Formats: sequence, structure tokens, C-alpha cells
Amino acid sequence: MPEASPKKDAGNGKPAADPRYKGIDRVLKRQQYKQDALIEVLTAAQEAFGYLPEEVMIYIARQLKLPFSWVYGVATFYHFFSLKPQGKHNAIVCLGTACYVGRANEIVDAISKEFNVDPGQTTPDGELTLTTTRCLGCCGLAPVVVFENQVLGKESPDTTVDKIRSVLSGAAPAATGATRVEQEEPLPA
Amino acid sequence: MAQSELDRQKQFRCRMLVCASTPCISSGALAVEEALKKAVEAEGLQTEIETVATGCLGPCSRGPLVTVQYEGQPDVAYEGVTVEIAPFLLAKHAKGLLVPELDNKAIPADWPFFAKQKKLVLAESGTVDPEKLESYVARGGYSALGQTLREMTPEEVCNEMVKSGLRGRGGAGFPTGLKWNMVRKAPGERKYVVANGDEGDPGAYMDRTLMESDPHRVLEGMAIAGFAVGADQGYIYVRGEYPLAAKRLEKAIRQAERKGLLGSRILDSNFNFRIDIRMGAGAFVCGEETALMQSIMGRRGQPVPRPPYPANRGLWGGPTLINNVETFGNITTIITKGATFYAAYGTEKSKGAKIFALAGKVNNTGLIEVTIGITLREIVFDIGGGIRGGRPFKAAQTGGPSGGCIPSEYLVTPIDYETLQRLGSIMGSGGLIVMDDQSCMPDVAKFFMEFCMDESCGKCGPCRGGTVQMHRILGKITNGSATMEDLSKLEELCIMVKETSLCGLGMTAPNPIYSTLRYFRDEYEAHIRDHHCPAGVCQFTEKPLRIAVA
Amino acid sequence: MSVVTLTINDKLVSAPRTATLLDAIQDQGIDVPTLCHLKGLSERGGCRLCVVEVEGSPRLAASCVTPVAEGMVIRTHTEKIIKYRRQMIELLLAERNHVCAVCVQNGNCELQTLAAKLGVTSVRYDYICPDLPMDASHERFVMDHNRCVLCGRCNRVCDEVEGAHTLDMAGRGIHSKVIAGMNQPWGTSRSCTSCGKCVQVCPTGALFKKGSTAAEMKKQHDFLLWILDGREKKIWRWS
Amino acid sequence: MATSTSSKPRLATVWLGGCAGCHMSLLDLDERIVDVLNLVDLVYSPIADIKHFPEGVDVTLVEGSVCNEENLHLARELRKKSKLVVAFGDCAVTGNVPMMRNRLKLEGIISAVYTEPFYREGPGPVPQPESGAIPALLPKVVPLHGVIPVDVFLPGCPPSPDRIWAAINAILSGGPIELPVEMRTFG
Repeated sequence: MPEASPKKDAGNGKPAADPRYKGIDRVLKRQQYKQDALIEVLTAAQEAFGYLPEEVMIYIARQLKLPFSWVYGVATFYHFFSLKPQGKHNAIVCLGTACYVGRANEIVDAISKEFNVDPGQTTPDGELTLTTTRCLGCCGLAPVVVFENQVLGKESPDTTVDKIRSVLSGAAPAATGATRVEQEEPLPA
Repeated sequence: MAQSELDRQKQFRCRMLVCASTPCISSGALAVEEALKKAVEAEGLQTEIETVATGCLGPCSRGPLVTVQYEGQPDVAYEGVTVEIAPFLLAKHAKGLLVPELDNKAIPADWPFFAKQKKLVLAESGTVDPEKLESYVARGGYSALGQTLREMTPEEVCNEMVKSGLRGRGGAGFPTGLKWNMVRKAPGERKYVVANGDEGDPGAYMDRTLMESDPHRVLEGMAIAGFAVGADQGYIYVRGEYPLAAKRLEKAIRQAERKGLLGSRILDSNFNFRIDIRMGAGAFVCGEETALMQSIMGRRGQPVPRPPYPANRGLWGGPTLINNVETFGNITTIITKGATFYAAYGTEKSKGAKIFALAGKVNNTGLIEVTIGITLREIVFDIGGGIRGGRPFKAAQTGGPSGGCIPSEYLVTPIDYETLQRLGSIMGSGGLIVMDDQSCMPDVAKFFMEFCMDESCGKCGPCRGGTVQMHRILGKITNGSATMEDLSKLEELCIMVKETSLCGLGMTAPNPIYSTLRYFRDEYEAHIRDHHCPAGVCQFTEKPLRIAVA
Repeated sequence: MSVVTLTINDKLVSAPRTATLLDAIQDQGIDVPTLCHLKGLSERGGCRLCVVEVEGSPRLAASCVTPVAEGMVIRTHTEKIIKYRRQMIELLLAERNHVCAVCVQNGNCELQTLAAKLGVTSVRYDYICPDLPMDASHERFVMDHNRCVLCGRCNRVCDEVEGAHTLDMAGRGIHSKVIAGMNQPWGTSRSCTSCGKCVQVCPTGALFKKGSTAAEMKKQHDFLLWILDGREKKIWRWS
Repeated sequence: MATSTSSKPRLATVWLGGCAGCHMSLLDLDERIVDVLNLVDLVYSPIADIKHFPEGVDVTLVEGSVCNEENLHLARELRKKSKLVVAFGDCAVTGNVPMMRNRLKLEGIISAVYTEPFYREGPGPVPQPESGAIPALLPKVVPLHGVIPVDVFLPGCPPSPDRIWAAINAILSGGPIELPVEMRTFG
């Protein structure tokens, strides 16, 4: 819950020189401040900040001239947007049908137990966020886990926990056949 | 342009096609490509051998896949290529050496996985470079668009679609030609074309593969649709989980615009058509067309009641044509080869071929395209190579959370829209998950219901509350605390939610329960009465709180 | 005004072409239960209580959002529909904490009345009993999420009539929730004009005036048509 | 009363997790209570000192929701021994006020009542269910039909004497128990 301070309604909420606002401004400009670009703008904000801090949503609402509750409503409707900071590392376990049939939920339980973190939550030290997702479209490799932006296929509870543990303990990620998933390139302005 | 690209390709004696779609990439395809390139350079064969990152080849579980096209030799596809053995490909094909390590990696040409398929939409996906317009054009790309603009009227295009018998590939199977005609005839100043790439069904990834493997085909199909219905703006709505698809589409759009294949005055005609990408942000319900339009307009993706239908009043009040990405993938084939050619495939009421994502407990998983009307047996046992570990086939789940399970007695039924519906499932977007005797049906139903519960938008009461209650009851059945009364409550809820929900999500959410109850009722009863899970999945940790009727 | 004829419960009736099915049904004095519908606000079609059977259609139609059409044959109270409506009310009662006995709206609540009318004497489904907060930060009103049925009337009146759009819906599915501003305490929202329209249109005890105790809150929404007629038809003029 | 051998219907009333308001309302029938007692044999009730729930009861009115092991036990027993079970009042019908604890964690509820500073002047140390001093709480409070089949629902908090009168009359006359709309509202 945001605190009960009316002052956040005032001002435009943009710190004078936070470079992370640049990405948002670029999308705003490219979309010509059209209100229907809200999701695109929120996506840019999520990328820049890793989550959607309240003041960023207020900034976006003001720029697009949308009511606050509208922006908040959209931001909470879509699962991609997070209103809480994410952990330094993110383990995403696919719970699509093929992975489920391959007992991916046991992987979730194992991570959950090993690192004491519930799905959708971040460890108190901010190291690891455990998320589940519905099908990454890699069903041929089920069960699938995405960790450190690598798609890991044909996982088991033990192998996944081992990999996460080795990364969290500072060791280099275990060499697997996996390669980095290509990241979306920033679109030109 | 097509000619120059063909000439350029001819310079090479050999092309090495590395499948670079997401599953193969996660199996290490990019490293293999790199290794191949290095090996070619080391041998100084850059001018003779070309390495190309292509779209999807199909058998995803066997990746990384590499196809070698060598002048004067039949094409050979290799599975499970690693960085270590990649250079051997060169040794074998360029130098003619015997490489025993490769022999068991070569996929035989008559492998049923390929032989039983009919690739219409995915025809080029394993050979074109998705990031190069030239590669697509060399294969005859954009000739269909040119042909329409030069030789056809919008009405003729729509009628060609009617004649082809193509039906929407998003799930419901609405006749495409009919829809196009509706939008064409709808009055409105600005019309829109939307490609629905919000493929949310868990276990389905044909749209992603198509967008990643052959993006230009989708764009061309959309442009033809735009011409046919009189729209000048298209949106392609890509699921948020698919960054690679979005990246390749974005690149493809820019390439096409630069060459005058999209944008203003396309191919020097009077036709203008722009395509913009809209990214989804994680909401299954946005696959529903009215919700999808809300999302494109930047709002909460909640469905709105129909009528008015999008064909009359869609985006910003304008008539809007919404088709699935795969539907758009069929358009160019129909235009270039003719509606009659296309209609020759398939069954009486369902024409053409359909892409399925074959997954689950079969030996060969991956993406397949088969003519509609093929039997489940052929898919599972011929293409899929049978059940893993030789276990018995129990059921195939089609249509994802909106679909149902088909038991073994229907293995011989030809698959088309109508039969699937009659069996209590749907074609859906084409996810096909095979289950063996170790899959527990109430547990599977619970899985899908949990999905629907999480994805319910919350607007209408029956879906919002109904999915939660159905999930609870299934939870009780699988933990041992249900009574037979719960089973009848569950059935009642299924029917009510199906009949009264606002949109397709709610209307189809009960399908997985409904169909498993229909074929595997004894399994539900064994759970409730005997606390016995035939598949050995469920742990019965609770007891019913309520005592049975005296 | 052009008119269509249709059959409602075996009776041939006529209705303006622009009417919804619900208009036509209510014109006949037939009582179809509604919850998210409120005359004067845009239609949401969300509660689904007003579904009717349309002959020849495989689907039930929510009458509030279905336009009338020539020759339509409608049934409003078949056994099946009545059963569905009961189930829907049960689902609503189960999904939040509707404790009528201690509710400000006891005795004047639309949900409570509907339940009794439809013969819902018990809820067969598990009560979900979510842990939901109450927001009493507003100087005049209270928002109690425990009583909310997510009909969205408050959102619509705030947007369409008051023009403030302070309230909107956040989250999705069973976790949907009416919010003020950035999900901030209602009293801290600067866009809220404290007009109280949302409170008056709320069908249950989810929005109420501060200081009211059990069974004390009564609501009226006559003002809606008063304001809208005045605005659109310019009926009220003083000069 | 309990030993009567007359052929009058045998009535029981039971008090589970509730405030006894429904029983108060029953007593509020005023002079009609005499009529009722003329029509039935009252064989078990919190207002009569009978230790065990008897066999062969025709009608049982059950007030209150099922909150603890004892409630659960009694509910199951009365169901076995009664022909017709009436959920008597909102707590039995809907869970009502007792159910409001379901949103809280079970641990801590008892200690909150007995020892937390706010209530410190209350009863004293926390009694342990294991000691048998108090019955163990169920994880969740449930309405009566959550644990046994219920034949008649008589809502109201409490049901007004008129409602009770109408219901009892209908039950005793053996007719269908269909209360008018205004008599079947919750709350």
C-alpha cells in the first residue's frame, strides 16, 4: 500500500536527472503521447526500472493525461508488470501443459523449499525471485526453466536447484548447452 | 530482387541451415552456428559454403538441428548437433570423409515425422532466413501481394478465400472468407486488420514459430487482407513471452517498408498499408478478440459483450478484421497456388493443413503440419513415434485450457473442427499433448482450471467465481476430501459457467473437466470413493468434512 | 421511431429499434434480476443475472447488452435460467465476506434482496473468506471490499457522470478490486470530489456513509436520471 | 419431557457456535411457545438440562456454525439421530459472524483472546486443547451444511419469531417448507 500522503498527486514525480526516464520518454515521443500506447510505455518503464515504482506510474499518467486509477488498473491487469522490485536473479519455471505433465511443479516446490521463497516472491535478501509462467513455447524440451535469461530444457528439481545454488553462491553458471536468449533490441526512436 | 538473391545463393555449393527458433536456440543452436562458421572460415570455404540461421524445422526435442544442402546431393538433416561435432559436417559433406559420429545423427529422409506431414504454411520455414527479406523473396515471397494488387479486386480476393474453404486457425474455425467479406462490406471510414499472435494456450507455439521462422509470410498475408477489406492499418499483437518473434517481425516490417512492400503506395499501386506491432503483457484473455482490441487500445484486457462484432465496430469504432497469425500464414499459398489447389487438402468442411504442437509423452515432440482429417493415431504413433517408454496411450489433450481430452477409442477418428467438437474438445490453436497411463485426469483438469482461474479477467461473475469454485472442488477430489455430492456440484457449475459467461474464456473453461468427466468418470469416482489414484499422481492427505446423506 | 416486434414469454410485444432486450422485458413489467445494470450508466454486461433464452441461438443472451431484433423469441424465466441465476448469486455470496447481519446495508441491499427473491437459502460452495481491508480514510465515506460484488457501478458513475475517474478496477479475476487513484487511501486522492455518487449507486454495503451502523444505510439513485436528463435533454432550465 | 411416550413429534434444539440469539428469538414466540410445546415433545435443548442427544428425534433446530471439534461431533451425531435437520439462523446457514475468523490464521486466535494485552484482564492463561479444557478449533469455521446434510434452511440473524413460527408450523403440518420472500433474507 502506498502511504497516505497527498503530496504524490502534486508535481510530475520525475526526479531532475534520473537517466532511467529516458527510455520512457523515448517511447512516449515515438508513440506521440497517444493514450492507447499506455501498455508500450509501461513496458518501457518496467524494462528501465525492473518494476513499476509508484512515482513512475504517476509520471506516465501525467504524460499521457490519464487518470491515476486507469494507469494503476492497467498495470495490475497484466502479469508482466510488477509493482515490487524483483530479485537480482530470476528463476522462471514454466508451468505449461507439457511441463506440468513433466512434473514441473516439483521443480517449483524444490526451489521454493531450498531457497525459502514462495512462487511470485523474492527472497528477503533480494537475491532470488521465483516466478512461474504459462508456457514459454518450448514444450519439446519440457520441463523448462528460465534462469539468468537462459532457457534450460529437460530440467529436474535437483539440476535446477544446483544451478541456482551455484550462481547464488557466486560461482559461474554451470556450463550447459544453453545459450543466452536474444534480448529484445531497443527499438529506434 | 528475387533473381539477384537466387544468383547469390547459386555461388555456394553448399548451404548449412541451422534451425534458430527458440527451442533449438535453448539447446545451443547459436553456438553450433558459430562453430560451423568458424570451421568454414578455417577451411577457407567462405565463398563456397554458406551458413544460414533459419526458422523452425519441427522436431524440437531433437535440436539443435542442422540441414545440409549440398549441390548434387539430397538434403540431409542432422539432429542433436553439438559444437564438438559441428565441424564433422564439413568434413563429411565438403571433403567426403567418412564420419561415423554423424551417421546416427542423420535423420533418414523417409522418417515418418517428416513423411506424414503436409507443409503448406511452414513450407519455407526451415529454409528461409527469417531475418532477410531477400531470402523470402527468392522463394517467391511477396509475389502473391503483387498478384493481388495488379490482377485482383478486393471482392475477388475475398471470394478466393471463400472458395478455398479456409477457416480461422485461432480455434473456433469461423470461415475466413465470410469474415473478410463482412469487414469488406461493413461501412466505416477507417478499417483495421489485426493479426492475433497472443498465443496463450499452454502447450501451443505454432504462432510463435511462424512469426519467428517466416515473419514476412504473416506480413504479406496481412497486407493482402488489408487490400481485400479496405484497411490501411494493421496491428500484429505478439504475446509478451515472445521477444524473439517481436524482434524478427519488427525487422521484417522495416525491411518490407524500405522496399516498398509495406507502407504507402505499395508496389507503386494506390494501396497503403502500415503494420505496427503491439506487445501483449501477460494476459491469456487477450487472445479473445474483444479483449485483444481493448489491449491494443491500451486498456485493461477485459472482453466487451458482442454484438457489436469487431467486423462492424472494432478498434476505435472502425470495422476490424481479426485473424490468427496462422490464418494469415495460409493466405499467400491460396493466392499463388489458387483456391482449388488449397481446397484439395483437408476434409469436406475443413480445408487445408493445420499446424499442431505435439508434446507430452510421445517420442518425437515438436511442431508438425498435417492435412486436416488425419487421424490421431497417425499423429501419435507415426509422426510422434509412439508413446515414450512403450507405455499405453491414455488420452490426447487438444485445444489447451479451452479444449478437452480424447481417449484411445477415438484414435481412428479423423481430426477436424466438427469431430473434435463432437468429442467434447476443440481444435483450438493446435496444442496437442499426449498423455500416458501416468497422467491423472482429475489432476490434469485441475491444472487447466487453475490456469483459467488465474487468467479470468474478473469482469463477469460466473467465470470469476465459477473457476475458483471448480478449482476448489477439483482440489478436494485430488486430496481426498471430496464427496460424490461435490462431483455433481462440479458438473452443475461446468454447465452454468459454460452457458452464462461473457466471453470465450469462461464459455470454454469447463471443457477440460467436462471432457475428462465424460471419458474418465470412473477415475474421478475412484478418487472420491476409494481414495485411489489410478495414475499414482494424487496424494490423499485429507478426509471429507461432510458426512454423506443418511 | 421505428419499432420491432418480438415475442417475450409467448407474448407478442413491440419495442423501439434502439432498445435493449432488457428495456423491452422491463416494459412488460417482467422482473428480471440485474446487478451491474443501472439506468443512466453505460452497460457492463458483467453480472450475467439478466441472461435470457433466445430461440434459435445456442447461447444465452445477457439482456442488458443485447439489442432487440425483429422476430426474436425470448424466454426470461425458464427453469434452467432460474437455476443459473441462483448459482450466480451463490458464487457472489461465496467469493467475499457478505455478513449481512453486521452490514450497514442490511435490509436495503440489492444482493440480499436478489438472493431472497431467487430463493437462495444457502450457499453450497465453499466460502472463500478472503482477507480484505476496509478503507475508512475518506472523511465522509467508507469503502469495504468485503461487501463488493465488482459490478463496477461506482467506476462508471465516477467516470461517466461525475467525470473524475477517481475509481477504477485493479487486478484481475478473483483478485479484482476497486481502487481510488494509485491504489492509495481514498481520502488522499485529489481527484475525488467527495460527491458521493459512487456510494449512492453501490448495490451493497461496499460503499457507505461514515457513521452509519448496521442496517442504517439506504441508497437512492434517482439523481442519476435527474442529472443526465438535465444535461442531455436540457430539461431543467432556470434563467 | 424427554421421557414422554406420547406420539407427538420429538423436537430437539441444538446450540453450536453462535450467540444464542436464535434461541432467544425462539423464546420470543411469547405465548405461541406454549402452542409449540403442546404440539411437540422437546427432547433436547440448551434450555433443558439433558446430557446426551437422544435417539429418534423428528426435528432438530440447529443454531450456530461449526467451529470446533465438539460442534463437529455433535452435528454428526444429531444428523444420525434426527429425521429432519433445520439450519436455524444465519450462523448455521451461512457461517455468519463466527466465520469472520476464517480470514485469520488459526494459530494465535486463542492466545489473542486469552492473553494479548488488550484482553489481559480476561479469562487468564491459554487453555490447551490437549488438556481437554476446551475443544480444538477447526481450521475453518463452516456452516452446518458444510459438515452434514441439512433439510431446511431458516435464515435470519436471528430469524424473527414470526419466521420461526411460520417454519415450525409448516414443518409440523408436514407441508412443503416454502417461506415467503421477505422471510428468507439473510441477516
